[in-house]
Amino acid sequence: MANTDKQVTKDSALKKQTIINMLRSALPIIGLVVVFIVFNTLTKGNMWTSRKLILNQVYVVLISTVGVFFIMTMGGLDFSQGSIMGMASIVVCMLSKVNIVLAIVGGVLAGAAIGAVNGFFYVNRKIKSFIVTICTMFLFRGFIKYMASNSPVAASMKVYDYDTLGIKLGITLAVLAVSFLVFRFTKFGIHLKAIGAGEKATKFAGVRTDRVKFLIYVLAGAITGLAAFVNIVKNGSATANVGNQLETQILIALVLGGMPISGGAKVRFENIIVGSLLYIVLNNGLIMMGLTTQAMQLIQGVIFLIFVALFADRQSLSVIK
Amino acid sequence: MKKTRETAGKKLSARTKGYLLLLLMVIVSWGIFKIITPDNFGSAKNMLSYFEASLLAAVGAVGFYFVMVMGMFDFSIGANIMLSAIVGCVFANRFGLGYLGLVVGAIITGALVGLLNGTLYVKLRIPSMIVTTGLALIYESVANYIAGGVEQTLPSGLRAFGQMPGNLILAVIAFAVAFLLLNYTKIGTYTYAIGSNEFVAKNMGISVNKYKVLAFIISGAFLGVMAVLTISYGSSMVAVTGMASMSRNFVPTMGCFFGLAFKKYGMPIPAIIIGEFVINIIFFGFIALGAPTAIQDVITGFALLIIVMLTTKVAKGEIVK
Amino acid sequence: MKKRIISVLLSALLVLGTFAGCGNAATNSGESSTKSNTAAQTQTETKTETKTAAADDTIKIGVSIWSSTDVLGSQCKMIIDEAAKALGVQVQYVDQGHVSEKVTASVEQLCAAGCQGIIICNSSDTEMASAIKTCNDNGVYLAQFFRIISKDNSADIYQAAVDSEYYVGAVHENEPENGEKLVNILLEKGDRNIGLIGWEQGDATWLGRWEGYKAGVEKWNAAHPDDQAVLSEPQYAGTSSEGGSKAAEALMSANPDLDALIPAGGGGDPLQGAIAAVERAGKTQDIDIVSTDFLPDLGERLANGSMAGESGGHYCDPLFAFMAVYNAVKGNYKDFGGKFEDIKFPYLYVASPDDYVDYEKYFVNQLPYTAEELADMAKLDMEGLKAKAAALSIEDAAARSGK
Amino acid sequence: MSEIRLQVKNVSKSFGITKALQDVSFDIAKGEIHALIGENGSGKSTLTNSLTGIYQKDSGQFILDGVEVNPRNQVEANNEGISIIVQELGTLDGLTVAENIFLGHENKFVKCGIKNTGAMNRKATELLKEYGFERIKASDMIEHYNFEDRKLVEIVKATYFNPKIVVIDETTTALSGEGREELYKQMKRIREAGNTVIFISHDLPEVLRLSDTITVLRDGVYIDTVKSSDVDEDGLKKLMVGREVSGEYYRADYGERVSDEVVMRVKNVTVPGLISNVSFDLHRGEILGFGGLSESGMHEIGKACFGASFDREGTVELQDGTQINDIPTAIAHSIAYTSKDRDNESLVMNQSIRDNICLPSLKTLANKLHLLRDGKLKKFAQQFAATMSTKMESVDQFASNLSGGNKQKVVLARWIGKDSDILLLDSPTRGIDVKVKQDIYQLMDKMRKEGKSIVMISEELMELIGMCDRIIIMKDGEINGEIMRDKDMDENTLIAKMV
Repeated sequence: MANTDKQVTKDSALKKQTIINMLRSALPIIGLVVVFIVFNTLTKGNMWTSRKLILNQVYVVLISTVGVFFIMTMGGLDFSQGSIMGMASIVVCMLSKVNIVLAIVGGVLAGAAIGAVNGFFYVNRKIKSFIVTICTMFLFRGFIKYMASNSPVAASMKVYDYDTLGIKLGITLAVLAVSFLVFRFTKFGIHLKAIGAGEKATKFAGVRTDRVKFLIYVLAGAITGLAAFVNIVKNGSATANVGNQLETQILIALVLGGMPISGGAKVRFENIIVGSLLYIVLNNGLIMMGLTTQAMQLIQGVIFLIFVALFADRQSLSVIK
Repeated sequence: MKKTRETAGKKLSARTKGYLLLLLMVIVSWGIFKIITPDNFGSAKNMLSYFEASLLAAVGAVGFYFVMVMGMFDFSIGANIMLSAIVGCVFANRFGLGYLGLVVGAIITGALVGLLNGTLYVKLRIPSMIVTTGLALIYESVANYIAGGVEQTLPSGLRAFGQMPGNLILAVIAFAVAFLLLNYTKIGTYTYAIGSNEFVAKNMGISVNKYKVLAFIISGAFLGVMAVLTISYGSSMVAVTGMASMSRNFVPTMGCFFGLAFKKYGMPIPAIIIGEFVINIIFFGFIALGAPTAIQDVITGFALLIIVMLTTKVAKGEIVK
Repeated sequence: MKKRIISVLLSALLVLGTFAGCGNAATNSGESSTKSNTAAQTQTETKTETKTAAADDTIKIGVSIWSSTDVLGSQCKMIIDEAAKALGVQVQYVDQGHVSEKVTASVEQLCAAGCQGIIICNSSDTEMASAIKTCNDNGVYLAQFFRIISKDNSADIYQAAVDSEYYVGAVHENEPENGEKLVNILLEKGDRNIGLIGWEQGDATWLGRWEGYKAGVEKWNAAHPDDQAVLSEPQYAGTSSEGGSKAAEALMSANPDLDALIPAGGGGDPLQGAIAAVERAGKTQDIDIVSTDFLPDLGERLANGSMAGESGGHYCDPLFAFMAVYNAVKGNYKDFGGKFEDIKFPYLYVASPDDYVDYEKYFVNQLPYTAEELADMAKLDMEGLKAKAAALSIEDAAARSGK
Repeated sequence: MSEIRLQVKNVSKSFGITKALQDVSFDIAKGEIHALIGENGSGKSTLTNSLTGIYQKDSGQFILDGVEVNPRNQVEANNEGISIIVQELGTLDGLTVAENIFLGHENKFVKCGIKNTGAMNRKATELLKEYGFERIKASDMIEHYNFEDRKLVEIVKATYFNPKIVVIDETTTALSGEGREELYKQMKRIREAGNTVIFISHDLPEVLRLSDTITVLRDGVYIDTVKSSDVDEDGLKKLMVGREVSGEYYRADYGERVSDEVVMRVKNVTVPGLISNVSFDLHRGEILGFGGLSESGMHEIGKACFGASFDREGTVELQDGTQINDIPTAIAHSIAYTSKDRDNESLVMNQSIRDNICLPSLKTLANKLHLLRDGKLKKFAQQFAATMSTKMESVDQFASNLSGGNKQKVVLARWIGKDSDILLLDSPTRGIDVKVKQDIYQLMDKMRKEGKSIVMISEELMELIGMCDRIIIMKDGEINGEIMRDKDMDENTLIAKMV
């Protein structure tokens, strides 16, 4: 009866909703533009002139958001991102002393490995994804602290040579381009959305849902592993709390970008870009305004809630948890 | 009807089985460390202090359980504890209301935070996970404004709840209340009903939203009690910002996982209490071994994952998100 | 479908637009910041030429700190704000929680916010490499507080700092020495079983102190082979009081004849918790506690013996970094290329109630420097500043406020 | 005519496009068992659900003993003296038996906020004893009992406060002989007490045996109310189907030879607890029907052949010898399956019609580089949605916005698009109005002629008789007979094998 109930409301308001949905999908972008303009006027163009500095902060978040975006598209969650970033960073640092390429590969593999752990417990043991990832988050954070107990894990000085716009931007754009292509123009994307919208039916339509789910977690780990390289290139070492709370940043970024938390058909690839940019712009803007920490955080929270309230897609959720 | 008689027979022992399982866990975790480091671990006196330490989180977890059972989540636990503790402390100190101010202040604050979480979640119809993330930001900064960047210290005269028997009394009262609510009021029944199937519950004339908000309020109040215990135990509380309060989320959440895992044995609250106890036994055990703290995190996270894994049975074709 | 593509394009455009922007910004670095920041402008165009003095009210100095809201952090904020007020310059704080990526980001954020100078408390040397780079690119002066780039462990970064036109220097305590002093206080008191409570794994300051504790104990053991002292594995308490409490309890239960505790730091809360735990266990008399964070009720604690000694007063440390950067921006201090200004900051030690009375008088109830003194301090040259820092002590404060 | 208990006055209810009830009016007397019959989708459940507050009717009135009642949920209905035992599970996990029985009525046990669990359990135990269900313990968690016993608990829940009207909605099919007798006993008891039972069932003999009065609905329209003493099954059938079984509706031909070519060979397939040791062959161009009571396990056959059921034993083998053990293989070898549970297992509800149709065909739609073009997908979807003449605004619309019939059309469109040769159709016309039914029947006939093979699983005997070359009757998870297509076959022969 759930569906039929929904159906009644839906059908009556179908017309209106299609319009609302169109609007909603555009809202984040409008939001971004507005916020950007607002801050520029408030800071007398400061923000635009120092865009390079601002963008320098976006790469890591932007890259690692891609993986979580895939996970959330199929209705899962991942809170272990921060720890994945941490472990991968440590691996990158260690291997960077041997060879940079090896370091990159190592980071990616480390990330993928943790992703696989998540995937295993989630898919094979049927434990809720957020329970699994909260546990692994704690677990691997422990490892990180252990590794960095006596001193931060330093990378070889060579890595700084890679701290160039070209490389960071290159990697970011590459990741974005590839994932966009794959998500938008291959069956992969449609499968993910379908799983998010109705896993059982998707299974009955011949999609190997379990395999997909597992692989996505691995993929997300791998992507974050790559982001770890970009992170290390900039920071040169992994401390005990490297990547701390990355997961929250990602979550906030995606939600700001208009990502429906339950995933499904309504997700848009631009959620990633818009969200990450919005998040960074917001942070910098508030700092430029010269606010105190408390005030900044207060405003952040309020803006966040407002955005969510505006974008949240409530139709496709029969029950909101 | 032979089948049912069997099932009935099996279930008779369910509760006892649950207790046995928990007892086993205690004994095993105790035994292992007792064998390895007999001299400085696991004397009756030690065990008591381990248990005391576990009370804090247990109280919070017991309250949070109401929210978790309904399938919702709360990321503002840490922020709530922080805020409640500080308000309580301010009441007790600045306004010189003594114990009354401390306890009442903290609990009221906690409940209000819960109310805010619940109402926003229900009214905005946004997933609780998201709402609470946004609100956590706000609570942190509010707490900071109240504390004014100075640590709130509880004078030694007001620390009765930090040690035997005060903490035990308060905790036991809390547990009793939770037990009462869960087993001897409509609230408990409806909590499970909503957790089991919201639509059927609606049809039974349960005003789902009302009880969801109520669950958040209850959870909040219990976190308030936890705040009292926490600040009495540690004697001071600082209002951190930047989502740092999130680090307080994990331990109570762990307890809840225990509760959920043992729900089917019909004894969640004891499971939470003993679960937190076991976690602490392991923690102190490792210190007795002189193992670095980091490794303890690893073990705890891992142990938890295993326990959850063992207690969730893999139902074929079941959809888990 | 159509609108979807459009929106994708839209956002893509937006990104590319900005990227393109920074693309050319990259070619002549700092171009971005010049518009915003007249002071840095001349610098960036012709790097060697010393900059024209900037008017005080246009000066904006950024503070990248682990947290401007916890105990130590807010004290630092207090004194910096005081100085800023005295000199009439703006200050901008960014909390980075000692998370590497946030630390480096904070420098960028502050540059973007148009600061001409930045003082930073980083978490690991390597972050400074990126920080220095950013500052060079944007012509922003940079100084560390509570921290110094280790000359031997990270030589290349140290070199980068030396070469930088904009890296002013570092204000720092001699943490090993501090650690050693504290341990000695305990050893003198006859404590032999010392429990150690750290706050954050791998934190530079903590590592420094830890080194000191170990050194102290080793020296003692070398000197007294018949009367050995042991230092426990550190327990990490985070920065919360209950963390401290738990760690202390754990140490006590793990080692029944523990007779001393060192809650190394973490903003005061772990210390609070540790003391509470000791009181609970009723071991106030048996267990001596030393630490590097001051307590509101230290006086009575020293009296009742629950505290054996304290080192502190270091919340003034950022003040000197601030002064150095301020003068750099003003153009009073010049030619940092090939130099590394190393400002040593002394710890204040309080081991008796009487010491504390003065400390409370000059460091708790009031700030050690008055507005005028701060203004004067700003006029000192680098050597003068160093001297001033080195001179800071309870007596010094007493003397000054005496006159 | 004894005095009136309930008057149904011009009740209408529609779900989006489909009119589930159109202006239905009839009376129900006191102290009778009043059967409500009609094919699936005829509106029986919709009517009773509106009466008991599970749905809200759009218009019309229910007048109970002269007073209009308009409950907004079951509890309110109970207070009015109306209760229902629903088709699907109506008990909630995580609660004890007692809590389930008194859910929504706790107040009578609550004193100053405290719920007296002891008293509640005692009362529940009393009731259970009274009903003769001693083996069910009031204080047990409901999860610990099987479907059967949980139904019994529902009976107690629905009848203990002897309501004026008890609705029993297709509960019998779910129950074994013993449970069924139990239910009959209760129904009679209620009648004796001068109250009324509204009884919904597909099992016509059962209906005739038990009920005093029978009301027939068809496609949401009231047809007639008859005394069960005055009718026989054929009479009821006619009323239900509403027309002589005619060529235009089902397929016309008889005595056509089905080729001997076997396209799918099913050998000793067993799914624990559902079906045991089922074997059959499916021939080219054949429509093979499966009939039986809904719990007979026949619905699992489709899943089993599609590789969708868990721990299945035995083999499903195609002509070329491929074994079907998982869904992707099945689809790859052009097997199609439409589930009885359309909204969960066939359609991705919150997904566009386009994606729903394209989902299995993506591989073929992609180009050499495995890239997909929206235009291509859209064209594909539109094409096959059109061939099924699906009523919709555009293929970008969500499937959840469609009526039952059109949903089914989308599902079929998907498989036609995949050009499947073997179709496993589980209740293909469930809850679909006559017009669409006819389209589907014709489509099946067309496919059959094209040499495609169809397995049709249905609870509606008429359509089985009308469409199939061969009907296999399931009973208690086993094959209980096979009947060849024959002009003068009537459902009694089938029913005989079913019950």
